[in-house]
Amino acid sequence: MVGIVLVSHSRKIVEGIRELAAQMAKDAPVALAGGTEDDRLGTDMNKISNAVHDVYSEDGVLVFFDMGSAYMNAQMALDFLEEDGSKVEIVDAAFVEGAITAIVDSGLNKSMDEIKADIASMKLGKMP
Amino acid sequence: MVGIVLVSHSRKIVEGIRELAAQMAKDAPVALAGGTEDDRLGTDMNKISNAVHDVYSEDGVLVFFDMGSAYMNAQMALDFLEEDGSKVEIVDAAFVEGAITAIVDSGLNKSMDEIKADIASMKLGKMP
Amino acid sequence: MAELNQVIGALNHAADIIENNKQHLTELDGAIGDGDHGINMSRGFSFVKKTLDEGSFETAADLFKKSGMALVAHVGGASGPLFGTAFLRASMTLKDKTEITIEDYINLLKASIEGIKMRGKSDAGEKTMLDALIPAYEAGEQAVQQGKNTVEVLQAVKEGSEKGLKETEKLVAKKGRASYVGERSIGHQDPGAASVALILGAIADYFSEA
Amino acid sequence: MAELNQVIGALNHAADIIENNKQHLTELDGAIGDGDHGINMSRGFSFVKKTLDEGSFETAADLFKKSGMALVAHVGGASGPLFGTAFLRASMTLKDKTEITIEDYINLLKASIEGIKMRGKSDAGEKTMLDALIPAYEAGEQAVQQGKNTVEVLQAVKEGSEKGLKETEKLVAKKGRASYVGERSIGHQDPGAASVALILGAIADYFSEA
Ligand SMILES: Nc1ncnc2c1ncn2[C@@H]1O[C@H](COP(=O)(O)OP(=O)(O)O)[C@@H](O)[C@H]1O
Ligand SMILES: Nc1ncnc2c1ncn2[C@@H]1O[C@H](COP(=O)(O)OP(=O)(O)O)[C@@H](O)[C@H]1O
Ligand SMILES: [Mg+2]
Ligand SMILES: [Mg+2]
Ligand SMILES: [Mg+2]
Ligand SMILES: [Mg+2]
Repeated sequence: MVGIVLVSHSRKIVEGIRELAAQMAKDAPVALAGGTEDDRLGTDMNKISNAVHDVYSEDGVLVFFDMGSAYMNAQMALDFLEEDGSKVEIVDAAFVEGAITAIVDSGLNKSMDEIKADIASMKLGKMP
Repeated sequence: MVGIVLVSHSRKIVEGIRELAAQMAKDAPVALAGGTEDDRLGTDMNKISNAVHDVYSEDGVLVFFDMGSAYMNAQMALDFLEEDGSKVEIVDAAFVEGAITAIVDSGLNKSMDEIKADIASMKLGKMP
Repeated sequence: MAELNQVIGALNHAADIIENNKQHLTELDGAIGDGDHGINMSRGFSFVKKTLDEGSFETAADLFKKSGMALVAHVGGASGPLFGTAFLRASMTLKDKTEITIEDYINLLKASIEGIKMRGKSDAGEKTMLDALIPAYEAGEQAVQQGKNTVEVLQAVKEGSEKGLKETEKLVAKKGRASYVGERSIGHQDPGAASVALILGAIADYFSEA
Repeated sequence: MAELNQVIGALNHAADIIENNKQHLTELDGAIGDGDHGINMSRGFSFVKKTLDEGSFETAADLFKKSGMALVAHVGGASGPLFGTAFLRASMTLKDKTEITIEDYINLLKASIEGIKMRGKSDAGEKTMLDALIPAYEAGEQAVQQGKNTVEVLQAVKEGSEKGLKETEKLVAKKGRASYVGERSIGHQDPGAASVALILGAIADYFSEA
């Protein structure tokens, strides 16, 4: 199953998304990277690397982010990844809506490409 | 200032969004309607009505929602509103991204129309 | 067909049937949705019961309106605004009547369908409650045309809803949570349609046994 | 210009200056961003200090790399990956050197600029740290061309960054959090640019006083 990583400045937001999606997809591998190391609002490269690590498999990983620095820290995390980076992708998609669709899709055993097709219409131009 | 109402199945998600946006716009009027009456995942018409009531002014109110039943309950709330419904609008926008932009805009004293223009590119076709 | 106290009795019976099937409805929703439909309906109808118990009603319209508001206010999921709107639309067809005829009942089903379509921006064939309600209405309407008696018409409505419910197994969900799983919803009954069948079945049974 | 222990001294001094200006940086960010830049930088540079204190470094490259990783790992905001990438790119220009010349310093600034542009998908004139760093680099480069001595070049770099910082007041923010307030950012200095000016100023002061 495709792993889903949720990166947000806010721990609450990613916990909420996971809770919501879990109602529809209990088994999908979801990992959270919300807030900074010292639990302020912000993002943390190491939390992101760990999250990718937690849900990594040959099926790939999709990384969703809320805004700005979350994207840069996700990129840094990917630059320093132990795992095969070609299977890990940061996606440009509405955060809540895209993540929920992707989590449900992953739970249905859809492939990376199928999931990306399902969220293609939710692009926001977040990756400058 | 334009009031912003955040309707989500999850209380955590709307609390997180408010927290994030508050860093950039302390004074914007934001009201939350997250979760059901009995604090399950879901939405509640009365919470939405109360939220609109809390941030209502002549400047108008924009209502953001996460998905599905949140929209239907927001519509019901508007149908039964005490306030002038013509000034209250439910918007089709990416939830986190749209709400943060709108809250910052409201804090900058932008009008309903200006805010709607700023989030026009974040439509997802959520209102069928 | 029914005076106000019988309408109250029928709705109370429907509420009990929903309560008895809470687990089943939740399981149906767990398979293709978010697994809360039983909880939502049980909670909503417990407030309908409370409303019926505590209120006094001058007209059938009043009774349906207050019951609808109870559903809208307390369900917490899509079925709240949808069943709520159905009851409110039903209420509007009844005006100041204090008795309901079988024709009124059929009319009220029709108005409910319109209300749900409007609120849910949905239509037949999308694997929703409408797919039980529409065939129920059509069967009832036909039975009236054929000059059947009240109990027979109510039975036709019940059977129409059950047939519709069964047919939802073949449909792909296009609306609501179940639309997230799309094709994977095939083979499962729609939970909202199951609730419709339970409610219309309970009403038929109430008047048949009376 | 500097052996490794002097590089360590200069970076420690920069960290202290950042710490002393924590409140000021946070206020700048509060006006046009999310009000955490001082906290972010203070936290990041406290880990740089820790790294410098606890580590032993064979080369200048090693020193900059570990400092950069400290920033990347502990800042928590956009300035983490951005300053972190700047340090990592600087590290790559230094290779196995154990001493840094003034030309190395100018080269390292240039590489930092490229790193930030790449990481931030940003460029001059967007009201970011680049708008202090680019003029700092240009002033230093020019001073080297003019055959100025080390202290003079460092001073030129410092003044370039301060001039750039001052100029950010006129700019509209196009990147990062401040882009949310757009036009309203005019009249305010960019917090990231202020950090750049503090760091480059601290380095110049360290070697002038030495
Ligand atoms: N747009 C719609 N139109 C008609 N019926 C709908 C619509 N959306 C959902 N439903 C019905 O609601 C049922 C789900 O209700 P429930 O589980 O209580 O709400 P939720 O989906 O919000 O959790 C579905 O089985 C379906 O019959
Ligand atoms: N894309 C970017 N390119 C270059 N610099 C940027 C970019 N985004 C933000 N910055 C810089 O980062 C600074 C803000 O840093 P900080 O407050 O620590 O992070 P955050 O914005 O995540 O809270 C800005 O003042 C700006 O100088
Ligand atoms: Mg449900
Ligand atoms: Mg639900
Ligand atoms: Mg900041
Ligand atoms: Mg920040």
